[in-house]
Amino acid sequence: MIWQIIILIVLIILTVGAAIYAVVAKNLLYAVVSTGLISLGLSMFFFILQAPDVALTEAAIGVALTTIIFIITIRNTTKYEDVSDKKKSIERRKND
Amino acid sequence: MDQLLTISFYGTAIALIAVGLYAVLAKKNLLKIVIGLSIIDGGLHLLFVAIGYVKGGTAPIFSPEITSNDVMVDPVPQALVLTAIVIGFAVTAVALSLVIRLYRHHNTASIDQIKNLKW
Amino acid sequence: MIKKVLVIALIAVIGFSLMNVMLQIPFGEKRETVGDYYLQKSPQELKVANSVTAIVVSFRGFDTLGEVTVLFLAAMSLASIMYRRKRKGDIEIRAKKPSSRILQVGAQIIFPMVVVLGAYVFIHGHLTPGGGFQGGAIIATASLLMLITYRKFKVNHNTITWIESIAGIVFVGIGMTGLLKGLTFLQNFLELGELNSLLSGGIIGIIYVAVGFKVAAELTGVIDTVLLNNRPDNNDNN
Amino acid sequence: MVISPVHYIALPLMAAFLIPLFGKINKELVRIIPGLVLLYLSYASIVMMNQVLSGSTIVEIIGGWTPPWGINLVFSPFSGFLVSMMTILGFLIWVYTYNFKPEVDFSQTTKFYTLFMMVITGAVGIVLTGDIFNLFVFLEITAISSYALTAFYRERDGAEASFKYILIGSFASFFILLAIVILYSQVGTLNMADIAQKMPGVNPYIKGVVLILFFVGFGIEAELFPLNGWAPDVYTQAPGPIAAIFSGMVVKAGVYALIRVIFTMFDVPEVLNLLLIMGLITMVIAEVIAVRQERIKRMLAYSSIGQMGLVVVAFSIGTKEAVFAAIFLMFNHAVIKGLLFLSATYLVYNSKEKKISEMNGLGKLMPYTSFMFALGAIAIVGLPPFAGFWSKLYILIAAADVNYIAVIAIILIISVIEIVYYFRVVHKIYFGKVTPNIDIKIPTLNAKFTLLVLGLTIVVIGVYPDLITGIIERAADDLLDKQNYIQTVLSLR
Repeated sequence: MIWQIIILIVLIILTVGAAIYAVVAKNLLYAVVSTGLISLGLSMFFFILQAPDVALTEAAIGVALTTIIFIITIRNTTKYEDVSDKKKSIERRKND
Repeated sequence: MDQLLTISFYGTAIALIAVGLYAVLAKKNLLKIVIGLSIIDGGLHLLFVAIGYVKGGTAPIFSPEITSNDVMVDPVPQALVLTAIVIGFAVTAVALSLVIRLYRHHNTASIDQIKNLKW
Repeated sequence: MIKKVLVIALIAVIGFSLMNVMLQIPFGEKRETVGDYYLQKSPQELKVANSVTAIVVSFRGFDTLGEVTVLFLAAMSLASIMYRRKRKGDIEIRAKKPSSRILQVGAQIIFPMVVVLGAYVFIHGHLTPGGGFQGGAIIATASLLMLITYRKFKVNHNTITWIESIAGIVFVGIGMTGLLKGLTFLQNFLELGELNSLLSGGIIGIIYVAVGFKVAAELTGVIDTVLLNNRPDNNDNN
Repeated sequence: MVISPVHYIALPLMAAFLIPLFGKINKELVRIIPGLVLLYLSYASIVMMNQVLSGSTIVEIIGGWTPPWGINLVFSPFSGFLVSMMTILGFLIWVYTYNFKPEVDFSQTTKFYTLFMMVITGAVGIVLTGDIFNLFVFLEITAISSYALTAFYRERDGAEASFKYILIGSFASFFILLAIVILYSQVGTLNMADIAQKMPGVNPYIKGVVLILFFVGFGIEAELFPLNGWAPDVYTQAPGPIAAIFSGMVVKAGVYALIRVIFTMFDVPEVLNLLLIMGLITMVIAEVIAVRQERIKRMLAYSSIGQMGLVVVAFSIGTKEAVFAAIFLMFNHAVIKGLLFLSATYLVYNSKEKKISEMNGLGKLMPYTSFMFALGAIAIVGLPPFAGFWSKLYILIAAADVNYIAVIAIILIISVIEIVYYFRVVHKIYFGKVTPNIDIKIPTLNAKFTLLVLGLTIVVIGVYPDLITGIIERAADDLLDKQNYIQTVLSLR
């Protein structure tokens, strides 16, 4: 029983934490990977709630395909949320 | 204990919806907005499955060992969520293709700078 | 800054009222729903072990037809939105750099295994968790692996179109066959077989296999369309 | 094969899956097949409408599972009327689009015609289905096709409008999905008739929340204020015929869903007051904004929103006469706004900005198209003897019956505003000075045919409104008779 509660709490922290990080992260690539983590957490939630079908779908579509499409989009656009971040990053690279 | 479980499942779902809403309403980056939409979607799906859960129930799959349906969770929300997940993916994919096209056209992904139309 | 505070306040109000509503719905309680009927009928009348599959394909099969259409439309919309005229000197490149030898060998080994896994998932959709959507998604992941590993790997669009169309027609055609036989749309007209055996459930198995192929083709098409468009275009500002 | 409501969904889907294959045989087939499908469906509508008007509602069960367990399609006088209107209008618009932009590539043409057909299928599905989650699925079919069609032209800002649409449309689907979740936990069923039957037992607090969620969700699709921010841009950026489809079908389907939910599923008459207020605000704001518009399509879009506000106002009065007038207006609006969008599209065919000032003096250069536009403009503001007059008159009579004096006053003021901005355009077309070296495009023959049919409909209905009022009366009766709906669907059990 106690283990179940601990697992549940860890899952909640993982999912909600990943969601918050996905929103605040400056680098969109991190944000997207974090979105994939949410799906992973959700998939485990579905498993706990006795919904293996949904868990499998979320794992296949949410974790794999959505993340991949996001990553491809980022590759075709930009990985910085703000233009200013991009400039900073270029400057940093120059200084190194 | 029951209260705790209620809060933990419903609460997680609502927390996800709230975080996603924040991303959609407050963020300027198109990709962040799409991420927000998919987070809200996830929260809604969790809410849906949680409503179908029955305490002590098993997954709604019959096997030679499990033949009676007394202790099964409600399968309908699960079937509906399957549909909803696929639809959510389709919408996300279309939204992302629009992001790519907007980026090509305007060379930016921030809605502050994409303002040919009124927002 | 003020906007952010306002947004947070709004979200707090929404979240609080939503929680308030949800607390009125007890968690984990047994309710009287149509689900009970489905749970009763799916092993007895449909001979399908997985009730979720029974609902997705038979009881609410019309939704699934709609869902497959949504994916089909999404693939088509994506291609329409990302469309650009072919020009001279266009090279179809998906991966920017050639991948390492290890990845190439690994992909060759893993690819058939993942495809078989996907096929297994949708063939056994009426017995175990999983089904057409999950299996199709798994196969699409396998083709993605090939696409990013091999620079020259090409998805044959002709094949995709054929698979997609035929699978779609099988789905609608089975539905129409029911109608032509004097039953209703999507009604079962085959032998039902034994519960928990592979050939059970009548049309459910066939439909789920068709859905599996269709979803795999569509998702592969989606990924391929998005991947292909990495040609930088500064002169395409029309 | 016996004609059944399933054909409305199954045949377009089959055609959509087949079109890529047919494209390999003959490139012309991808354009012809959607038209053939729509032609057959128009024929089926007429046959089934006759059947329904002489007999009783057709309820088609799917998968062999009777309601409330399976999904069912309901072809009642009300839904049947809307479906017939949509399919016939869809066929006419297909005729119009046939040679619309011949320079578009083959692969894009294929997609355009498939998406075109699927938008109509989705809207028809929303109207036909008797299951709330199925309605959601059809809503998504309509929405995704609309997103793609809005962004169809690369040279316009379609992508931006489409992204806006996707953002607001996603919110609509979130609200509807959430409402379905909560509702399912209370009634344990998804069939609309069964929900309506079980509704009195639901906790009133939750009932209110669900109703508001549905209201917001479908309100977005029905372009109610303040949820209509997407509409003007989408109408402006989408290809012309598609704008006609949006105003003639997609929005009508949204209104239908809203009305079906409020009138059939819920037993909360108080919500009609809310609906009335929202409708009035929508109408006033949209029409006032329309006056200031410089782009023709944007003006028509705001006018469309205003007219939908009027439809909602008429529905929310709630009496039989008012519902009758509302359905009549829905029909008139679909036809007239279709005519306006389709003729305006050719009037500003080659212009990039689509400004009203660019239409100056076209009355001499394009007499046919200009005449059709003027006809539509006169009809939509409600001048006799055209179709728009009757629906507006019936709404006013219905409002007078229940002593809604303020509503009557507002509608009359709005009509004056409409006259102002429509006649400004007509004046410019006929008496404006022609812009030098204007590049005009004379409509193709098939486009002229569509305009002629729509124009004739307006005139004929205007002179003999009795041709259609009988059917609409049946439709209004059907919508208000909730018990009959529940019984017809659930008696199959």
